[in-house]
Amino acid sequence: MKPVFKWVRVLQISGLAERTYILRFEEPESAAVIQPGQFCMISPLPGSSNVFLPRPFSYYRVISRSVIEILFRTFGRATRWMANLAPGDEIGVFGPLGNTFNLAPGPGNAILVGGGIGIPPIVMLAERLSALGRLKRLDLVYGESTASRVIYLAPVLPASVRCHLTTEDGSAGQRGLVTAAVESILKECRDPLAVYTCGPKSMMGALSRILDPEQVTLFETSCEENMACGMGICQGCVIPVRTGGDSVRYLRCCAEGPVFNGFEVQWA
Amino acid sequence: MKPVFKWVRVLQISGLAERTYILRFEEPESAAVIQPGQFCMISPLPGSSNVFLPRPFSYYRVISRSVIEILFRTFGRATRWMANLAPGDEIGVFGPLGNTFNLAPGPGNAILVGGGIGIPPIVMLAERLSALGRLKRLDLVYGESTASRVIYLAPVLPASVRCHLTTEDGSAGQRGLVTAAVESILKECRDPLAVYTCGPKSMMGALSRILDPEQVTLFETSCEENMACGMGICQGCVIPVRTGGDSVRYLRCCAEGPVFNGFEVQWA
Amino acid sequence: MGLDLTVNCLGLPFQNPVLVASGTFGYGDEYYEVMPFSELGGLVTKTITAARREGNPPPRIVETDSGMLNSIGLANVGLRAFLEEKLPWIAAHAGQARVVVNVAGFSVEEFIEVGTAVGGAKGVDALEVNLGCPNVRAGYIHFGADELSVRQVVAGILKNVRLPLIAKLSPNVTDIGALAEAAVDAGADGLSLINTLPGMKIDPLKRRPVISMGFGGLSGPAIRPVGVACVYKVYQQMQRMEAPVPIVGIGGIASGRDALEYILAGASLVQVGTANFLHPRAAANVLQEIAAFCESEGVAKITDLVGLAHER
Amino acid sequence: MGLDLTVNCLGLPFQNPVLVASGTFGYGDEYYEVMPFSELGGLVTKTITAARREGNPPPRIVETDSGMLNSIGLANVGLRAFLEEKLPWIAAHAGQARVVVNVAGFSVEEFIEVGTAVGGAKGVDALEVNLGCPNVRAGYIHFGADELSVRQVVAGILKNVRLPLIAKLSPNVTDIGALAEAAVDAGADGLSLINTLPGMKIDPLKRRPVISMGFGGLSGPAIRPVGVACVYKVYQQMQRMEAPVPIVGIGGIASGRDALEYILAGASLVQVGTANFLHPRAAANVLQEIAAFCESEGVAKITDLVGLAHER
Ligand SMILES: Cc1cc2nc3c(=O)[nH]c(=O)nc-3n(C[C@H](O)[C@H](O)[C@H](O)COP(=O)(O)OP(=O)(O)OC[C@H]3O[C@@H](n4cnc5c(N)ncnc54)[C@H](O)[C@@H]3O)c2cc1C
Ligand SMILES: Cc1cc2nc3c(=O)[nH]c(=O)nc-3n(C[C@H](O)[C@H](O)[C@H](O)COP(=O)(O)OP(=O)(O)OC[C@H]3O[C@@H](n4cnc5c(N)ncnc54)[C@H](O)[C@@H]3O)c2cc1C
Ligand SMILES: Cc1cc2nc3c(=O)[nH]c(=O)nc-3n(C[C@H](O)[C@H](O)[C@H](O)COP(=O)(O)O)c2cc1C
Ligand SMILES: Cc1cc2nc3c(=O)[nH]c(=O)nc-3n(C[C@H](O)[C@H](O)[C@H](O)COP(=O)(O)O)c2cc1C
Ligand code: FES
Ligand code: FES
Repeated sequence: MKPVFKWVRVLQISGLAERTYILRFEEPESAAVIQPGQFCMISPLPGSSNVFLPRPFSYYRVISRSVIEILFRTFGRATRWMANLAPGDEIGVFGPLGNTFNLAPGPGNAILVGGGIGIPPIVMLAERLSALGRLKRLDLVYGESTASRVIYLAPVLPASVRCHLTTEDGSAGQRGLVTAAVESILKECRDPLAVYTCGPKSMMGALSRILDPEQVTLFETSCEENMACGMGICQGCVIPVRTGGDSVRYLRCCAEGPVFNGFEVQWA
Repeated sequence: MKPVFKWVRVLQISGLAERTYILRFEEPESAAVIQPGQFCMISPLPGSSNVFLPRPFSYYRVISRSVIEILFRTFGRATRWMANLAPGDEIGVFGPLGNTFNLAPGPGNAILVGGGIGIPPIVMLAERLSALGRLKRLDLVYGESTASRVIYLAPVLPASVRCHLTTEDGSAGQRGLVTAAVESILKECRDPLAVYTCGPKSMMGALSRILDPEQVTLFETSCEENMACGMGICQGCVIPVRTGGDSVRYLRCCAEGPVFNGFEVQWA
Repeated sequence: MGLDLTVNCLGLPFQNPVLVASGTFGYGDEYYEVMPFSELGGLVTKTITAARREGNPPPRIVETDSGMLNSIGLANVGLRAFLEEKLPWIAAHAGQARVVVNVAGFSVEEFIEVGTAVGGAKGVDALEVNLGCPNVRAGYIHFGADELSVRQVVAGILKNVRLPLIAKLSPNVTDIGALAEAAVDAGADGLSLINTLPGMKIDPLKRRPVISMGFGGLSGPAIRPVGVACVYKVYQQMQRMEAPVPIVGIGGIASGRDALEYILAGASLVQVGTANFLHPRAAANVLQEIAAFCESEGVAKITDLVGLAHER
Repeated sequence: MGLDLTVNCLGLPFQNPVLVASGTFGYGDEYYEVMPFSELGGLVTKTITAARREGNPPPRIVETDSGMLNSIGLANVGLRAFLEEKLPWIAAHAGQARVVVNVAGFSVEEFIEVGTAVGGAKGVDALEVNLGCPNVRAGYIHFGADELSVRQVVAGILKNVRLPLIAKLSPNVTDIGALAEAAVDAGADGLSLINTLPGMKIDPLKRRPVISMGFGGLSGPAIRPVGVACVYKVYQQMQRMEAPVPIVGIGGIASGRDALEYILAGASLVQVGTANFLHPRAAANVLQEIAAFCESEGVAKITDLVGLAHER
């Protein structure tokens, strides 16, 4: 489907955890086709804020034939504007954009790793992989810095998903970083593995270093970079990717991504 | 009273006529001291709009010990932002600012002339002059271009005020410009007269040409100019005023005004 | 009779005065499904250099107040790939829209090489020469700040090429008028103004500039007053010249009103840049708002408005 | 120990780094009840010229996106009235704040006359020389775009005056670095950057520029990236000079973060201009936000942050 720009009304906005909100709106055209990993650009009605550029957000859930949810955390101008939206307010939504996770990793196991506000596309992916039912085992590792930020995912995750929570300070789940949790799962499953992740660059970089390409045949990372156009025009959002040997190419996060082969991305 | 900057909550906002709204907020400190002709600067909460500079608005009414009303019409960015405010929204209010109308015109008659959205300070002045009760006769001429813009003033004007409505297209009240209505009142009252006015520059300039300084001993005009600081700092808002002979000085509308001697302002 | 939005300038017919600016619409293909540039006055393609350029490391862009900074580093497919892979597609999809190819180089010779090659290719209606990209040269000073280089580039390309040549100037000079004059003297058929202003944003938490290269080019509504002032000033100067050339107004255009500011200041055509990122159909909306304004104001021909803001 | 916000520069102690910019705080008196400048690092007064100036006809100001245009025309009370009526009041109310008097002229001689007279008056801590007002001279080109005039003005005043002299530069030049160098060579003790950018807004309905003089100076957050870039660039250049001088950062500062961008780029002091119009206590808020940032980031001395955004 070609992306569509629409002014839509906010159906609901609700706080979920510290600085973390769900935004719900209706957009049947995209709802019918959205794939895990894809994102949309959200923008304010002209004049209704001082946000200038649209901002990218992964789709979190499609909860009916027409209703879409975004999960976001406040950082700066745009996300604070979003947190102050009220039902009935209009927002611009441009999507669906970007590529998607590989949904056919082959039979075997998959580990899904969501760090902080990288969790939304991971949840949609978990739903989809579980529905496809081809995997032997599906682990989801979700890491936050502290308990107050933790989003309670149980209601939205399929029962077949084995969920592991880590917090850096140990205030909820296992204490430590997601990498430790991933390592212990890796020890249990010696089968061919797919690892999918979305989160801070430092986390995804650390994962790329602990994963063994022999064991992990598919390592997909959903990347972030500042965006303007969201569809490949401005060349603003590039990610350095090693393509064969040492040569680095800049691939557009919005067009060739946001999902890249995590072994090829230059993390440093 | 020195002007105060406050963030206040909108109590009520309601449409009154075509593109014309009343904005009500609570600000006890100024409510206690506001004089007719004074104004305040209204500004958005940072980030809540793309309005940059605050905008000047005359006080329209003080409806209790703490509640103030502004009457405004939409023209551009700021007034459109204001029209979209809802009860509970915060706005910045800086006031009271500026000088006031002369409330002791001496015994005799007074004509108050409000053109279009120049009406707010005229209404407050009518209330005050009528309450002071020193005048023999008080006429208020209110002109609009067409009926759909006319604000129904009867409920807010004291009974002693003789009200004359004109519209340019004759769709309400007398057909024509306020100047014609003023001329016919001038013919009836040969006593010493005070004339107060607020409205478009062209209207106030036309009045200055039909009024006879012999007959009209006080001619006060509330002027408008683009403003930034609202209190005499930026020198942005000057009005050309003839001070003795032909020499023109630029007086700050926000500091020496907004009320100026209408015979001295250089209208052309 | 309806409103006449056509503009004849640079020796070319434009179906309407709204183009999309270089670097903000790629090669016209990515947006085509959402916003076919064939509806517009024209497409100005991303700057082409002789060799393919990977561009600068990220972050390359960041939002500022009513604007953005970019330091893309002239990433582009390079002359050969452009001519072979991009241009044929563009030409086939242009319809009545004009195809303007923006070229640059890192030496006078490269400018001439690229300009000459593009100028000889089929499907190109005009060249726009990017004299003012502030990203590439060390620090601030850019290629187009020097009258001599401007003359050499413009005259050098025109020796080999018959197409109309538009010199795109940057505002980061003491006297844009002098550079405009140099370009016109050297034979430029039109002037595009403005390119971005040099700017920087610093992240206080990281204590470092946000953009990897430090400096970036500032664009968007924030700079519109600067662009309108440049067009007004250069238009004034054109009136004093023997053979004035048309001006293309660029900088912060996001609405019909914004475009009209430029037209009234003296621009015959306008380009929509950064606003394309806010809304994929921004340029079409600008066009529609221009038409609505003309209709409500009783303007019969858009060209009647060009330069009207000057003292008469 | 608490946070140290003091800055020693220009040979003067500043209680904190936040000043208010020339032309945006009058002579300090009108706002005093609402915002006593004695809380701040200093007050820079509205530009003073030899004779009283009535200034330009209205409209003089208009809003733009994230900014405003002004063409006040250097309206001021004139040298004599300033010294007799304004300065004594300012001096009496300054407390620990520094009094910086901004001077200008329409010839090198007038600059020297005003600078000398102000420099000899009691209660003045420093002079700021306004080399870049784009409103007054015909068209774009302003006094401070010419290295020779900059040298003559700075050296001429310093021949007669012992106070620290800050040269205030405008960004409307091809190379602000060259002008900064000229000013420092001629003896300037500090550099203020930036003044406004030349801009214009046109009213499509009236088909005329909004500002009576046509052009105006663009200020506010819209130009902050340009100001930060200028400070960064000139700071870099200072590091290459034998005797670098401190920089005062100006342009679009409306929050503590904005001020920190300038400080990290290399400014020792900052000035808040247009933001004073948005909120009368804007400058005090900026100061408070700087302090809050330093506290949450564990910065002990504000001066530790100066220039930190440069490659190390
Ligand atoms: C493809 C893609 C998908 C995304 N999906 C989501 C999503 O589903 N939910 C979501 O909340 N965000 C998501 N983001 C990130 C989101 O776009 C940014 O958080 C947002 O643009 C921040 O805008 P702002 O104006 O609030 O903050 P800014 O003013 O732009 O940034 C303020 C500060 O916060 C930092 N910052 C901004 N975003 C982040 C972040 N995500 N993590 C850490 N630091 C950050 C910036 O570096 C800066 O220092 C996604 C980004 C991309 C590229
Ligand atoms: C002392 C003073 C008191 C004022 N009191 C009131 C008041 O009580 N109620 C009120 O509604 N307004 C009042 N105004 C005018 C009000 O400040 C402006 O209408 C407002 O600033 C417009 O802002 P904007 O962003 O909506 O329009 P802008 O974008 O600033 O202007 C849009 C267009 O409308 C025109 N325009 C703006 N205002 C007016 C106007 N008042 N009349 C005709 N054309 C105009 C402009 O010239 C421009 O062409 C007062 C002004 C002053 C100086
Ligand atoms: C992301 C981006 C990339 C740009 N790339 C180019 C370019 O390759 N060549 C060029 O001449 N101008 C380039 N520009 C400048 C624009 O064409 C335009 O001159 C400038 O952005 C001002 O217009 P605007 O404010 O409408 O964006 C670029 C601008 C942006 C924002
Ligand atoms: C209304 C107004 C008047 C100004 N007057 C002067 C002046 O007299 N002398 C001067 O050197 N700068 C003057 N300036 C420029 C400011 O001091 C400052 O350099 C510029 O506005 C950029 O800072 P800002 O974006 O914080 O306003 C004026 C600016 C404004 C907005
Ligand atoms: S955001 Fe423009 S190319 Fe990716
Ligand atoms: S608005 Fe600033 S002096 Fe009047």
